[in-house]
Amino acid sequence: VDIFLKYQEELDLKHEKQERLVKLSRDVTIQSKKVIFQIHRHFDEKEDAGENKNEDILREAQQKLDFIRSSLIRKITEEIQFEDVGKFHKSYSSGIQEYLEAVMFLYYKKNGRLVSFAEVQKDLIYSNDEASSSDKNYLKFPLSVTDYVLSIADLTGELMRQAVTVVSNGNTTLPFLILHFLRDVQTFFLGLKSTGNYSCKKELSQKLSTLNECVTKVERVCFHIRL
Amino acid sequence: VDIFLKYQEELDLKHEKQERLVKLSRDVTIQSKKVIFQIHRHFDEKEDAGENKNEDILREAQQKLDFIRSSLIRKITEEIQFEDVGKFHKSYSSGIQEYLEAVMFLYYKKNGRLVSFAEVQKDLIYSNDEASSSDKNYLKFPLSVTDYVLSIADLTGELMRQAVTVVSNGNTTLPFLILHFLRDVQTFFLGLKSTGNYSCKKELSQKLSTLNECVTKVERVCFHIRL
Amino acid sequence: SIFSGVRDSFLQEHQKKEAIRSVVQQLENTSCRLVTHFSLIHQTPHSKLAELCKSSEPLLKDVEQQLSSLSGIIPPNHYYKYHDHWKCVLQRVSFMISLKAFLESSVSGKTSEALVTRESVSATLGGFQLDLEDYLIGLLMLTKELSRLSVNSVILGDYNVPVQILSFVNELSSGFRLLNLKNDTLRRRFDSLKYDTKKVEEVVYDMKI
Amino acid sequence: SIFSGVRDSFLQEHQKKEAIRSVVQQLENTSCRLVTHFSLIHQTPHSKLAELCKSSEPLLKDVEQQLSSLSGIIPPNHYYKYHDHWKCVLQRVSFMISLKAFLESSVSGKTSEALVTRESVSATLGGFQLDLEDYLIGLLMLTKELSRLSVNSVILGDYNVPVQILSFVNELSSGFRLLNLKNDTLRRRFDSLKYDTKKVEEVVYDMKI
Amino acid sequence: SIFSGVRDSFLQEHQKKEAIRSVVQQLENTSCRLVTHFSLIHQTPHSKLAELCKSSEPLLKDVEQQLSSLSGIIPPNHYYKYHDHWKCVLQRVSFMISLKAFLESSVSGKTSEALVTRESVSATLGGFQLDLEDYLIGLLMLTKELSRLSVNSVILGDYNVPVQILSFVNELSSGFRLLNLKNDTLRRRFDSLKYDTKKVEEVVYDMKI
Amino acid sequence: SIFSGVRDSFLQEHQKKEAIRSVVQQLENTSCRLVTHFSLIHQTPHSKLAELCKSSEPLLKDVEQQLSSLSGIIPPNHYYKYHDHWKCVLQRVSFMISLKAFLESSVSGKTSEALVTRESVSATLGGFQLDLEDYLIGLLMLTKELSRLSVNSVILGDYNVPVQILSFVNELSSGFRLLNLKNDTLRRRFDSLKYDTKKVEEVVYDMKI
Repeated sequence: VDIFLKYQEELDLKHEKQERLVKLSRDVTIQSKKVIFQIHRHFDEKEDAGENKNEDILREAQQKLDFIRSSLIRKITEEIQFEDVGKFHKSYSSGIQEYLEAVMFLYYKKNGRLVSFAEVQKDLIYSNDEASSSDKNYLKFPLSVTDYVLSIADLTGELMRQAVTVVSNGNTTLPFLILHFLRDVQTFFLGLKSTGNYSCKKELSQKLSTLNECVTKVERVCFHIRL
Repeated sequence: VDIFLKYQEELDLKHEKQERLVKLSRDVTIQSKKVIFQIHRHFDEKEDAGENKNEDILREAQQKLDFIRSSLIRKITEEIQFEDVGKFHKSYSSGIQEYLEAVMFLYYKKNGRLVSFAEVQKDLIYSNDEASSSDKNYLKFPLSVTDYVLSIADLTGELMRQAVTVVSNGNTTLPFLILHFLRDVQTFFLGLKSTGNYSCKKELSQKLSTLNECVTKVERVCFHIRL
Repeated sequence: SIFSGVRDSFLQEHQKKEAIRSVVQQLENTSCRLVTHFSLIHQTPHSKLAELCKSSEPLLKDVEQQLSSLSGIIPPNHYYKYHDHWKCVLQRVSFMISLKAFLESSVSGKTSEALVTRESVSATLGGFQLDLEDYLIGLLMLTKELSRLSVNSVILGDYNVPVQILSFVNELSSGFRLLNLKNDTLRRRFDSLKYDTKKVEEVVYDMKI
Repeated sequence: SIFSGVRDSFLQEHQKKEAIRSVVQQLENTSCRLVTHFSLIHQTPHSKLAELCKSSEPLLKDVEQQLSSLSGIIPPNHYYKYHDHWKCVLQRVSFMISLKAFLESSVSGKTSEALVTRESVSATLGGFQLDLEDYLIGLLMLTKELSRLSVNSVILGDYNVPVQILSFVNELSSGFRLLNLKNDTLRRRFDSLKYDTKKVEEVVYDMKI
Repeated sequence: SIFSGVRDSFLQEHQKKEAIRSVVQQLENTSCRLVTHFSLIHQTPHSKLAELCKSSEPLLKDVEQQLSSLSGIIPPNHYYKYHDHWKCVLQRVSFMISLKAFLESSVSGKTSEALVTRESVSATLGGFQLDLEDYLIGLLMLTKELSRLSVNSVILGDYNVPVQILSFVNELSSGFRLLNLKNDTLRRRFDSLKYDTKKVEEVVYDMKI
Repeated sequence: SIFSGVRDSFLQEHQKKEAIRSVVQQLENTSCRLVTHFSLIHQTPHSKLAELCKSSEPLLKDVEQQLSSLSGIIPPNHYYKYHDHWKCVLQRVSFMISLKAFLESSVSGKTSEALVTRESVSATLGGFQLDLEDYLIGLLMLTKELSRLSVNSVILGDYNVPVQILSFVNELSSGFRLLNLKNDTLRRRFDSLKYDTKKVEEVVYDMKI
């Protein structure tokens, strides 16, 4: 029976770590959603609201994302640094996806294109200030390609909402840009499907069908502009 | 639009009547369940607990059933006396089934056999003391054969429980009688099934499978007695 | 024995249901033909609508006859025991009859006759009993069809029809708002009435501009 | 037009399905009567089992005839198109035939004939095609029934039957374990075979004690 | 023993299913590439549609070849036993072929060729058997795509296409209404045809205004 | 482009999963053979159990080899990324190894070796990582099997075995009670441990009488 005491300890440690990660992940989700709403508010303004004000809002959003990264996600990274990749993935992936969506949304707003996987991953490498681990002077969050891809699908929902909003403010250019971008994403997802039995088949299929709906909605918007 | 005022009244009256019937039906269910528990308590006693005490309990159960009949079910009958049969059936059928189960259980306990449909229906005819309806001097609750049959299936569950209880009190005769009865019911249900696409197919199928389980359980009880 | 009597009741019940099912299937075929017939309204100019309505009457006669067979099977006061069997088809037929009434009033200009009453539908059905909720659901199916008709009337150049539809749909809406609906089928369909009304309003608004 | 041809196909298809459904319903009634008939084994002493089996044969003749009508309706090559219609009833009938074989071997003592083959079941069905999985599911239904019979044999005082059943069920178990079952219906039912076996073992165990 | 024979059957069955699955997976990849290819119609001006159709033909050749491999695996008479494996992908491919036919007729102006027949689809598939319902579901997928195309044609400035689409969709609608659909997949998809038609009507309406 | 890099990652991932699936399928076949092998314990007298255990070792060697292939595919520190693929089969193999250990201790009388540790199971698997929960589930499968063995040992006349089993199962129960289980698979299986224990107690009680 003694051996079960060891098992007890191992199970308890795992459950506790899961619990902490789930909590951190939830915080990441909440904070990231706030950033997304903030950017949306920005689009609610008239296009000519003044460059300065817009820049302020974007800068603020960027600061919040920096904070999420340097505090919450860093804590997650520390929790899992000595763990097998994937062991706790389920506990934190929903938060990470929301974070990625916010990053992508802001980046699109600033640069009009998609942020690359490498760029997002680069931001999630931390210098390690703990003396103990002298052999490795940095900490790296193990970003999953699947999370990155699923976040792209979520991003399209935000952009669709944006297209609908700006048109009622008289902006008739942006919806066409967004439509173009969404179609690229659509083609990419269709391409993924035809490379075969890709991972996370079911999730991707769901996302693809909501993506198709988003495209259709933006098409309606563009149709009414054109008429 | 005036015509909709009439529709409004008709709908409201129907909903209110449904509401009253559902409440009455619930009361019937609760009271009937109490009767069933009471009879069960009776079986919990040792077989030699004394004729008198047993008779008291059965008499009390009978009185309670009489009360349900003369008050609650009578009220239901009055509610639906001028209505189409079936219009409100869904609202009160669960209560009636529970009542029938209690009647059958008590009757089985007293006479060792199943009470007939005609006997139960006979008890649900009331003298009409309202002067207005001079052409019809009685009120009849429209008992449905389906409700009667479904209640038989429920009865087998009570008898199974009884078989398990009495054996632990040393009664080794009753389980065999009950087994015999349950098998008759089982044959009857199987026969119903083979008469073709009978009504309430799904409900009966469910009841039949729990009935089969009851039979199997009583068989186990008899098996252990025999060994 | 006790059991054999019950078994006989079940057998009779079974036979009655089979008879009902058979008539209802015929009804469904006829109602299908009615729907096909009236689906032409979206391509028919206003001047020919009267003819379209007229030529639907033989089908309605068939419905009447089939319902009369049905009445012969149902025992007195047992309408609701078997209601589930014909509920759907009756809603659809009621929808068709109220559509016909609307179209005829649109042609004749007698707007007071646009909304057919439940009694009147039941009369067209040869007096077959029509549950209030089934009649109301038929009306909600009608508003959905009319919202589509308002669009197609414009395509056909009949600019008066959408205005008639809007007035009719508004009247129905105020009627339905009087009812205390529970959370059931009727309620859900009523919610889509709001959407249909909005659509018609947009069409009339677009025409004004 | 294209669609009038399609319509004809649909009508024919519909009629074929109705014809199949009608025969299958008769089959279901007969199979129900078979099940009712064999449900008596739990109350029948061993000495009367031969008679019980014998008297089931007219019903099996009915099954054969009904399957022959069915064969007349199914176009060649379309067995699997409509398979779902008769799958269940055929599994049950196959179960009944294998139960009969087991009982007869139990009476005669010829244990080598306890397990009936698929070919033999199909022959009893007048040569009607029997899918391998349906036959196997029939066998798994049999083990469930036999586990119950092992209990009731003891009640009837037939102490030899549970031992025969245990040996038969063990044979079946090792047979099924040879198959590499996927996660499907068959697999799930096979899991209940383990449970049935355990129950028979406990009966034999209780008798030993 | 009986079971070693059963085991062999199971192994063969398993291998056959694996072989089918493997070919069907290739088919799915090709059909996915077809869908991706034709998803470009929403961004392609009318003048370039002929080219887009032309360049899809190598992919259709691949489909034909893969279906020919599939035919080699399915034993005669067992089409419907494994039908569920390729049903979906065949519906999608049939949809693609009927989309191509519509687009080509739109370019050439031969409206009589807009609707491709089942025989013609089957011929494009190298004669592979195509179930009637699968062909029809393919057509219903087409109307959904066309309702979207009617919107995008306006964006591209091709104002004639929505009118062609409306006429085609109306033709299909009347065709489908001829069929007496039961409450199954086809029926549910048919309901969405009504919705698609409505959308195309609104597009044509918006253009009129 | 941004997208093409992602697509390559997905393709590689896909290939890795296919490779894993293929090895896991082999593992499943071997584990199936192991289960069939050890299912004989219920019919094998105690004197022959040592032999039965011995002759299972070539199969365990196969498992070891297949797991070694598996290790070659999984990148370092990515065990849990693909854990779902082999979880089930590993639980079953772990169950088999702990069953073997129990049987050997029962034969040799060294009760201290009845319960094999996780490290020891992992060693038998050639050092392949074994998740704690999978090991524990394997133990719960073992207690279920042993409760059945206790019945069959009595049938075989091995009256000592049930006593050994009871002592072992009691030890396991107190062990499991130490764990703080969440409402998951482990918890549900642990609930059935109580039932198994009761069954063994009844057997031992019956023997005492």
